[in-house]
Amino acid sequence: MSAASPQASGTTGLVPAIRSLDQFIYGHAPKPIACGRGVVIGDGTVVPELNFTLPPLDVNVDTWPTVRAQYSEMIEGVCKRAVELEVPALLVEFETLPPMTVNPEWGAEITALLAETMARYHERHGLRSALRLTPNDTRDHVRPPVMRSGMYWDGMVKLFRMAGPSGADLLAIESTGGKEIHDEGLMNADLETMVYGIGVLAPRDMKFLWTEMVAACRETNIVPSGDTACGFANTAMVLAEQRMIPRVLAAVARVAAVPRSLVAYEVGAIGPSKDCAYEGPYMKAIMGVPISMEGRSAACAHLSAVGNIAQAVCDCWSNESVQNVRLLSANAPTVSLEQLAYDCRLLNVAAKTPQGATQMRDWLTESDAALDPQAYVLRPDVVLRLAAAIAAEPTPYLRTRRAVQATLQDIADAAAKNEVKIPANETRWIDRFRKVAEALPEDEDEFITEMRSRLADAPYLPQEYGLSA
Amino acid sequence: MSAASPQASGTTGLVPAIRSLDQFIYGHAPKPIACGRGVVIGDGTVVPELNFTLPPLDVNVDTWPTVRAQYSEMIEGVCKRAVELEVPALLVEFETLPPMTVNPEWGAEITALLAETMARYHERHGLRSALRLTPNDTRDHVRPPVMRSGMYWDGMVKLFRMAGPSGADLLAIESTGGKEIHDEGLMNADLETMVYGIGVLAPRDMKFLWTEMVAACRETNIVPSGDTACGFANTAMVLAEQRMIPRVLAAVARVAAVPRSLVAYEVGAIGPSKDCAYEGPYMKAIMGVPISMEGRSAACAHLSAVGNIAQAVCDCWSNESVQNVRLLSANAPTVSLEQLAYDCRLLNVAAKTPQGATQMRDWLTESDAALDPQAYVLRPDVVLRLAAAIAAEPTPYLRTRRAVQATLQDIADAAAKNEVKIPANETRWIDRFRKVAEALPEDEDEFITEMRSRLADAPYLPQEYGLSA
Amino acid sequence: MSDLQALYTAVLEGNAPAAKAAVQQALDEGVNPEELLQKYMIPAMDEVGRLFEANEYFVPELLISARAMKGALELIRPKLVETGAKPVGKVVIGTVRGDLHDIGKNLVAAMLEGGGFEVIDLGVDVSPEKFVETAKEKGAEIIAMSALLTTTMPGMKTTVEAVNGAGLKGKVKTMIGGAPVTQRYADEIGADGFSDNASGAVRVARELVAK
Amino acid sequence: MSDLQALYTAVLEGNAPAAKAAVQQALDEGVNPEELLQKYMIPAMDEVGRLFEANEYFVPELLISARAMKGALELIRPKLVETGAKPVGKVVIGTVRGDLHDIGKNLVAAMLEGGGFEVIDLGVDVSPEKFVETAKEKGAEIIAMSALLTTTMPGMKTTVEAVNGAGLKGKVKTMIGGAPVTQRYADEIGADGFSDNASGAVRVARELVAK
Ligand SMILES: [Zn+2]
Ligand SMILES: [Zn+2]
Ligand SMILES: [Zn+2]
Repeated sequence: MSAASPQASGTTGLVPAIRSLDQFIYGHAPKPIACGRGVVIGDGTVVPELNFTLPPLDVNVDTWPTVRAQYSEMIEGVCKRAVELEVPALLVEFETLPPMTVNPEWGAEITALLAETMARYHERHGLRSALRLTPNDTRDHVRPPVMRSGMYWDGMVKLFRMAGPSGADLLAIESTGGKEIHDEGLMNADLETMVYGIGVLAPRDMKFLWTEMVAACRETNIVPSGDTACGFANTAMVLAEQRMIPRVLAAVARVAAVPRSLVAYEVGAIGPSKDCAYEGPYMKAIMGVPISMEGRSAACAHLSAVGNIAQAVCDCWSNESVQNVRLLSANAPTVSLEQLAYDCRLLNVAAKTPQGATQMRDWLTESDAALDPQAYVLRPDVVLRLAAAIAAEPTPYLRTRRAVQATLQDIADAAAKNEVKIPANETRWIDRFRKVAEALPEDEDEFITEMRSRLADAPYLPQEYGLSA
Repeated sequence: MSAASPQASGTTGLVPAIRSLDQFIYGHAPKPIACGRGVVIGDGTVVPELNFTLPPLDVNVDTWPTVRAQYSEMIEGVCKRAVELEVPALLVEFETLPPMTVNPEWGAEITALLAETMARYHERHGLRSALRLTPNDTRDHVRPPVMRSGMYWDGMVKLFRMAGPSGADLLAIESTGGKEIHDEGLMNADLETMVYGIGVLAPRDMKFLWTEMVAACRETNIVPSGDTACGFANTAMVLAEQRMIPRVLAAVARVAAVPRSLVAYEVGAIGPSKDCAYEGPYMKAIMGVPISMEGRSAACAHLSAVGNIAQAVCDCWSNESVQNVRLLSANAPTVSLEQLAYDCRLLNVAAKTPQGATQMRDWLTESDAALDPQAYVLRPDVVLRLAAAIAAEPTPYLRTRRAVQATLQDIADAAAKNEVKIPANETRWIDRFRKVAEALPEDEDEFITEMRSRLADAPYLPQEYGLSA
Repeated sequence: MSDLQALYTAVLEGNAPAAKAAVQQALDEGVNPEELLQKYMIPAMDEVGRLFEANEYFVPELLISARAMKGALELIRPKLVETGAKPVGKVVIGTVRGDLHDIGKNLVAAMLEGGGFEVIDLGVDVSPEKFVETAKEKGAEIIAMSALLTTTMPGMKTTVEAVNGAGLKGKVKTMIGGAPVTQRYADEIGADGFSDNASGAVRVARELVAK
Repeated sequence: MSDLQALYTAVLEGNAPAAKAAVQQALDEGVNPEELLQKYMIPAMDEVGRLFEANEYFVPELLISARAMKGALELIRPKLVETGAKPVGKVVIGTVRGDLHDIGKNLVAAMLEGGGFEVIDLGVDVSPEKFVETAKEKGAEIIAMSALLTTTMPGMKTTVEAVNGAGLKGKVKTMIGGAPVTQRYADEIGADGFSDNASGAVRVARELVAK
């Protein structure tokens, strides 16, 4: 074992929290979370999670009053409509823009503005709500990225600690450690390089980063929620959607992200997972945490092949992100809130009986599962099967290796049984990938040595991941 | 009887085409329609209907190339994504902008551009599609509106006849005859004036207008589809949403629009009804025509209180309208298409069994029905009950009178049984409205005489509705 | 002695005959018309606005109060002129070019009349030139514009420019409203006032006249 | 006599060693390097582009072909210079200020290299000044800019303005791309070229150089 191996759970496998399909439904998680002003997540009711961002606008001292006015307009519009539509509760995510993490005071100021408005709507109209703050991971603003020191890291750490005092109820991040290598792997459909990025580097960074975040949350009494492999698997999803890489590779990238994203929960995060972490169902199955998901009503942010199936076992339902542009009816964030509210109503009505929830889940699943391998790997029964295989392994690297191998095997079997459609131009790729996957060494040190030599010129700093310089 | 009384079905009532709740489900209409390139509507599959419009942009000779480029970008984006998402069929609605009806050659040119693109996607990618052309009703560009002659009417008639030869498969309109009076009634919550606008004037105009439209469609071999009381009942819906008028009044305005919209089908239109005609379920119940509806995925165009229930018995599912603005993922029309495609997938998957369709319909219904009287009057069982009462009357005026009386009675009863929530500030209005409704005379001529004297100074021309000058 | 509280109530409840009768009686008894206006009628309309904004009144109730107010004002106005009191102000109102929506505009017009303004309603589809000419001709202090379409909003900008181009900047104030219009848009095009509802529009108009 | 069809196939299939070997043999046998380039290598890359646009090839296949092409070009380029043939062109490329996305930019850079261009890659977060200075210094014909965020797109406009401000209008052409970028935006800011995909970008760059 490498001295720098990051797993928190020691060297043994995990027993998944959910093992039966009957218990794998939306709205219910084994470990519900209470947060904010009367919000409970994962205890029977799916809650809308609304995210918004600025329209094209430079963020600087001169534009700051406009920036504040924009956020104020957005949160007012969203809270007002949430009251009118009588949502059971509202989760708002504020993802900072880079200048707001580099200058954490700015991020804190907008956090406070949002929290105050939400508190006012709670007081006056009884709107239950919680605010999730998601600072950017700005560490790749220098290239190669510097992960554990420097002004970018310092800004992030400062904002982690300011989150609670500013009014945030939950802390999250879309962390990027290992992405610089994974990107190279994706573009070249080079599975080995991808595994090195997401199975070796990323988990080491996750352990470092999330240990810090969990400590900050405990000190300030807020919820350490979750992370997302957005920079990895969603990059793959978007490239596949643009037909730049095979969909099969994007499906593999998704499941390969599971061990990396698990690390946050192993070191103390408790959920809900981030909306754009489509690996969420695996987190829910393995760790029992509630999850946030996004799909058809996040089309404003991503086109996707998993518009309905993404909803099958969600606990929060999100629009991912939308800019404050004017649509015919209202500003786009208000429009998103309305769509999410109706989506959640439908799920919650159906879930008045347990059979209703499984029926709705199965329809959401059947809608997409057979049309795309990325949808297939979100099929609840497939998730449970692959999650069990992944969790059985003791370390993030071995879990990633297993994820890649098992996913390719499962997709190949499903394709043979016509359970999932693989585009004609992709079939040749499955065999190529399987050969590479089967050849991944069992010994992590051996793999690291091999990859460090292969990637000697690659734009990353091994020491920033706790490897020798 | 007034000599100008417009009903086509003579002086007797109609027998509703759907009388049992079991037969009142989405995707299935008693009289399906085949149109365009392989599209069938109302025969078991719900089809997305996509509508788009220009971003803020003057339409004139100078901007014409930009206008064309915009429509070209929109239709390409939509068709491409429709192929990728494997929609069963695609209905596209092109609603002209006023200059394109005043200069019908312009409307025809864009129609041709859209039709050519859709034909290309059908040929190359097998995309089934049909194009619905909706010329504007421009007759109120002069005030008071001139309904039966003049340059605006001439432009409309010309475009009706150019629709088919330009490539449209269906013709529709959002006609406005009687709106000028109904608006006055709405703002003053004056039910008598509203009934005069929608129950006396509007049906006369519908008969005149739709006789012309049906003739144009028959000559050019395209489908005379349907109309919408948008200018009446959706104006009411928006005013209610902004808390300017009571929701109860908006609910009454909706049902009061039924007899007026029925006229189109009585003189030969065959559906699908227009998306924004939320009176559609009544058309389906009474005439058996397929209907297009819009709800949560039309939030880009209207906020509404009927986001899910609007879908309960739809045959096409629409986004109403969206401008070609850029969102984070793609242009807004492409985003709408994606949302509609996933919505339809879910409905169609659930409808693989008849029990599935009724189960889904009932969940969509339960989601909204009790929260707002406007949602309540779309409850399928309520629709069947009120539709039967309305259809039993022999003339549009008597149907409107009955619609108003029966709706108020039904809402009052439902409120008493806690089946629908009436806001505290509205309860006093129900009694006021009921008194007015009960006092409406049975004799139409008597009502006309009374209203003409009351509205002697109102901005409308009685002779434009076939009444004496 | 007349019961002036009855005047307040009559306006609040939109009882036009009662409001007129109360005013007439008070004037006959020699009550200062300025006092009637400032102490009873305007406070009543303010209360109507408050009830509307608190979602207790609906627009129809706003309108009948505005009509009661307008009727009463017609009796008072000549007396105010006699006493040399400054009239509240003149507003030219319309929906901008290319836009045919009039509900919102009509409502604001009615509320402004109820608020004591003299209102010249140009209807719908009004060109920038028409707005400016009329304002000049009638000596209006305010041009109020409505638009319901994002496509026609630019007509507001053109009208503001036309006001400035005619050398009326500062003399004739511009105010805008309508579904797609925002305070940000008002700032952007240099309009002097904005309101997203009809009773707010009266407040804005008063502020603009006071400036 | 060398089998030049093998050169075409080697580039098409992304077999770099085979491509190099084929070029070397042909050069040794005295085949005109211009002919190698125009009749075999560029047509092979064109076919790669076609296969990509027809959804048969994916980006990884584009990239290995571009690498095979690049390797082969390195052998040819000195000979081309000797014969006085005009080089294809120089491109300065980067992601605009404030934007840290590099996948798309890297892909275009690789394809341009595969297309025979000399590419100077400035990385991400590149200021307008940096683009212009480098283009001047290196004598580049094209500045190629990428942006993935609507918030950073204005950097493209600023850079186009900086090019014009430096008196380089028409001498240094600008081209843009990235998820939120459209032909309409290119027209609006006066950029000379636009492509929504990497193989199209090579075509655009060729056209700009030919102008
Ligand atoms: Zn993300
Ligand atoms: Zn409409
Ligand atoms: Zn419409």
